[in-house]
Amino acid sequence: MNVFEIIGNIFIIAGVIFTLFGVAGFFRFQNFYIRILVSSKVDAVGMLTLVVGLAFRHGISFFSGKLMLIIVVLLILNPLVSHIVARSAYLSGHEVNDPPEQS
Amino acid sequence: MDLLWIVLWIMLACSFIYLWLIIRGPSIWDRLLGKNLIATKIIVMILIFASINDSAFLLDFAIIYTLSGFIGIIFIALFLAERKKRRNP
Amino acid sequence: MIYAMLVFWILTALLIVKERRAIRIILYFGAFSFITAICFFLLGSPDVAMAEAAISTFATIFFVICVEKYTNLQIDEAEKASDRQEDKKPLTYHLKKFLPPLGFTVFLCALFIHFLPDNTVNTFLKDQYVERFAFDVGGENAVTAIYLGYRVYDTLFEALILVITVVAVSHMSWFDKTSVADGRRSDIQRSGMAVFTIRIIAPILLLFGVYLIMNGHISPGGGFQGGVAIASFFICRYMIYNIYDISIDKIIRAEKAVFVVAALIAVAAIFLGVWARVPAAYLDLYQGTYLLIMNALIGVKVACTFIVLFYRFVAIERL
Amino acid sequence: MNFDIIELFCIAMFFIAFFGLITSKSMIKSVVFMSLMEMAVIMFFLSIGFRSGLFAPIGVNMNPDYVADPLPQALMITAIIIGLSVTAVTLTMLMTLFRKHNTTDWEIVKKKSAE
Amino acid sequence: MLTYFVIVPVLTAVLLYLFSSAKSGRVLAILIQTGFVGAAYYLFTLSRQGEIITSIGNYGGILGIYLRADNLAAVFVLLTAIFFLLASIYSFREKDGSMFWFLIFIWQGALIGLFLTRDFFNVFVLVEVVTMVVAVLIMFNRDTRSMYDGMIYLLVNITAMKFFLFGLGYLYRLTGALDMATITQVLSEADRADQILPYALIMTAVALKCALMPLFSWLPKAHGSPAAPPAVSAILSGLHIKSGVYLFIRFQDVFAAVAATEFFLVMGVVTGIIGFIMAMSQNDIKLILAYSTISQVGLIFVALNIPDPYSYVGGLYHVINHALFKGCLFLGAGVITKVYGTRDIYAIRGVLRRMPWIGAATLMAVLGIAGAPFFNGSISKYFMVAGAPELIGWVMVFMSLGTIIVFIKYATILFGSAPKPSEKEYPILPEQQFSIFVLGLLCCVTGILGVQTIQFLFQTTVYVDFMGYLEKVLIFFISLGVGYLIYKYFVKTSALLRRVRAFELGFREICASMGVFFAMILLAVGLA
Repeated sequence: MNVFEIIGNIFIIAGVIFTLFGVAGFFRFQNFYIRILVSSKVDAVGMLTLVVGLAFRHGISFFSGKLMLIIVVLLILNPLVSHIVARSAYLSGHEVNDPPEQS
Repeated sequence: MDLLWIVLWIMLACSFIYLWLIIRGPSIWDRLLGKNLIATKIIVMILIFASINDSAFLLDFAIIYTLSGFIGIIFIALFLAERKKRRNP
Repeated sequence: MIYAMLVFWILTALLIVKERRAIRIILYFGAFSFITAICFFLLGSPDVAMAEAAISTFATIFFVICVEKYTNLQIDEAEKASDRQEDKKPLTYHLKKFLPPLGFTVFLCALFIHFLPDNTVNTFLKDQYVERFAFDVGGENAVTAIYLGYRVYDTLFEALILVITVVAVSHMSWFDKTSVADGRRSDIQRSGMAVFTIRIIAPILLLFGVYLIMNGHISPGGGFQGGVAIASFFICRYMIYNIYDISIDKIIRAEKAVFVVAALIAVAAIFLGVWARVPAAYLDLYQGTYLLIMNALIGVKVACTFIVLFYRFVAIERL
Repeated sequence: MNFDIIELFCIAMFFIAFFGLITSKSMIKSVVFMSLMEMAVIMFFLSIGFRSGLFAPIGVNMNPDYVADPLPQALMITAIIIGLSVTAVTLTMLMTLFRKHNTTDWEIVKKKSAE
Repeated sequence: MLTYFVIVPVLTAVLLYLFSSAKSGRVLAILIQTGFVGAAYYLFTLSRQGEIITSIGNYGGILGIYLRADNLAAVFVLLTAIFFLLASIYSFREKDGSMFWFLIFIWQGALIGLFLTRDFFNVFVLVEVVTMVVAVLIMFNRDTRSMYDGMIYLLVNITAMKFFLFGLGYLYRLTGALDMATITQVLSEADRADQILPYALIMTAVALKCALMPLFSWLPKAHGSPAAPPAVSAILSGLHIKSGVYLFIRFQDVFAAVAATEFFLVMGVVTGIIGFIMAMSQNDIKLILAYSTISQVGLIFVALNIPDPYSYVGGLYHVINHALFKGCLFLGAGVITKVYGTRDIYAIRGVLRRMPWIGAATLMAVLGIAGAPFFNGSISKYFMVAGAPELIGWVMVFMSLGTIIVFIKYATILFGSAPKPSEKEYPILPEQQFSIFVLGLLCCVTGILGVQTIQFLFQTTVYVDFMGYLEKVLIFFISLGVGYLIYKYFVKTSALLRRVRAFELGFREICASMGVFFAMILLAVGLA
């Protein structure tokens, strides 16, 4: 087991912990806006860390290059999705404080 | 190898938990959020799977999955933003 | 792994059965497609999984436009009211309603399982394909080799179905105009952040589609998947500019022309059995060129089809 | 009996979809269930001869014992494309019918069409 | 060589859509159709010397797709070519031209592909193509009713093809092949228990294509859809339904070990009887013809499932005859409804006087379908009954009695005094008269030269026993009399029939009946 792999494993474990925090956040909060903040932000971080860990495990190779591309795409798209969902909820009149509308 | 398999199963468990978010709701946005979260979990699972098999071409699938899945969700969310206006114009 | 995923799969389907509200059904359907794609992937078929992942986006978008534009508009309130009424009714009412079809289905299922054949899998054709495709058709992807080489006849009809679909979708709809290139903007309010980010993503998508097409014969992917990815680029384009400036008429004609060219090339290269007459020294070159050209043509064709379908549906949304 | 578990899942899905088809009133639901039925069949095709540890049929000089069957995959790409075309055409018809009858309920549409 | 019979129409279709104006396009279309008849005839003469097999790509083994033209396939191709030529002549001035020709040519190509192919998955793909094309053609004029009909047609057929695909999966797992000849060979050595499930699944789909009994309800909707172009209804009823019969014949051969002939014989009888009862009850002339198609398909199924060469040939000949007279009737009905502006059978009178040519052709077709002596129906019915056991023979006579009643009802539109022509007279186009009259004449010719035609088409020498034929003539006249009495005192006044008329299954019920049929066939084969 070389250094890269150890670093990778540490990253992966960190990512898993972040992801689990995201799950906890989803249980902890009931309001949609808080939930989207907690879940998706923590989730995005956890996911990125995990992928970085995977890239470390493989060292410098074609595989890692492709993983980098995926990291870029995820980095751009994942927050965007959260943003769009929250925005469209807000625009269509999902009240910030009230109990959520049934639909 | 063992670590990756454990992570794989944890991710699977997470996606099952998020299925609960999709089921319970209560609003449609929660469901969209749940769909998004499941998608991310599945992408991680694909990546880990590709890493276990050490085959780079499986990553192509992850890329197209990410791109098209997220674009679909974004389009739906953009589209649903107009609901209120459409209902009472 | 695959079994856990399949449990997930069945659960989503049961959700769809249970649900009454149309828009939720569509969301569940989206999740269902995601899970289907990963199951395909785990079954060792990345090509099919890619096709499913790329296509499910389009399917979900079509469904959402259809549902949001129509079923929600007037019936939503009535639907809610009837939902509430249904919920109030006693359990026996629901049982009476659902027990006969459920019993019938279970009966059929039991019959099916009773007569399940218990033969071993016959791998006669598989062995031959896996051993010979590299010589007969070339490339490294056996799936591409089969659908562009051995069974290109089927693929032509599949492309033909797409042609018919385009014609049908533009003919069947009450909304007659085939061309919506009037430069009007959609009502959807744009978000600056979304526009900015999608601008970064869109070229990646386009590039990736081209990559899938070009590498179709040596890695998973190919004409269909790449074509759909390129068409997704146009979804991005639509989300950035919110504008209908694509001349659908021209795309329809281009699609048909591409189909003709692809059919002629297939006839010339495969139906006449040319590959058997090509000198061995040039066989690799010939096969590589053929696969590349066919993948590209099919990619363009599929992309055209999906662009037309997407713009048709979005144009309906605008009405 | 010599069947595998994936096959049972596919059969279950097939009949869930069948149940949906014979009970759902809404046209949209019918279209969705047709899709589910198709997915069940596609899954079944891909599971033919599958056991864990098989790889995708991509590469040179492969041993048939270690790769998945390429033929069903090639066929199923066709089936998926056909499925989407059918969905698109059906949804277009559905919207046109909705415009005429203002409903997507099978019974009401049938009654109104007969007039 | 055979691939060109499929590729040429398809490419023609797309090129016509791309490059032509409406006028030159239709002239070109007719020319190509004419040439195609010649090519089909050439293929037929070739196939008389032996089976023609084309391997696509020459890949060796069963790796590629094979097309084959044996005698049966060649006859069907010839029939398709002739039929499409006449239908094209009929709809020479169809509006929305380029679109119409595009769909018609694709339909033709796909149907011929269906007749020629030897590959199971190819069958699936082609059936999907055909289904899509037909759905669009049914809805060609986009009115409300035909929209619903087309949607039902599309959804039901696609759902049935899911059953087919599932069965194909089991078949592939069992045999490891998709080629019909290879599968036949493997299945003849395989365990019978393994074949039951694929057989049941595939036959459910095929039976739906042929509109056997519990699965018939989509057919009148599709074939009798009021606004569909008459040529489309004619091709659907005359030819398209035969693609199902053709597949049935093929698949019965493939699954020789489990083929449930008795089951299909019984289903054929039930279909025939219910079909003519439904047809009797209708008042819409297109719907009468559509339901009568169901009863005729039932008759054909009975004949094909009797293990006797005479009945088999009679059934095949009836397939062709049915194409001829049903095509003639549907095309005629198209003109008649246009001229009279109504589809109500009691409102139309005096067609013979108003449109002598079309009236005469319709009369010939009616005589043909009723089995009058010297018309084609009588020959095929004679052979069907000649090979059948006593009991089934009488059942068939009963079924043709039903047909006679239905067509007595239909023939009433021919006689009587024509109403005064209204101001906006619909012009009776000469090309429409021509194609209808040719079809009517063919009914007569294939009747008089029946034995020779059978020999020419199927290379089977058959003999008509003079006394037996005379007996059939006698039976015909007796049933004509009985039929007239029943028509006069029962059909016209019955309240029961009025209730039958309103009977119509929705989509969910059709799906459920698909399940019922599946269970029935599974039990019939499994318990045998």
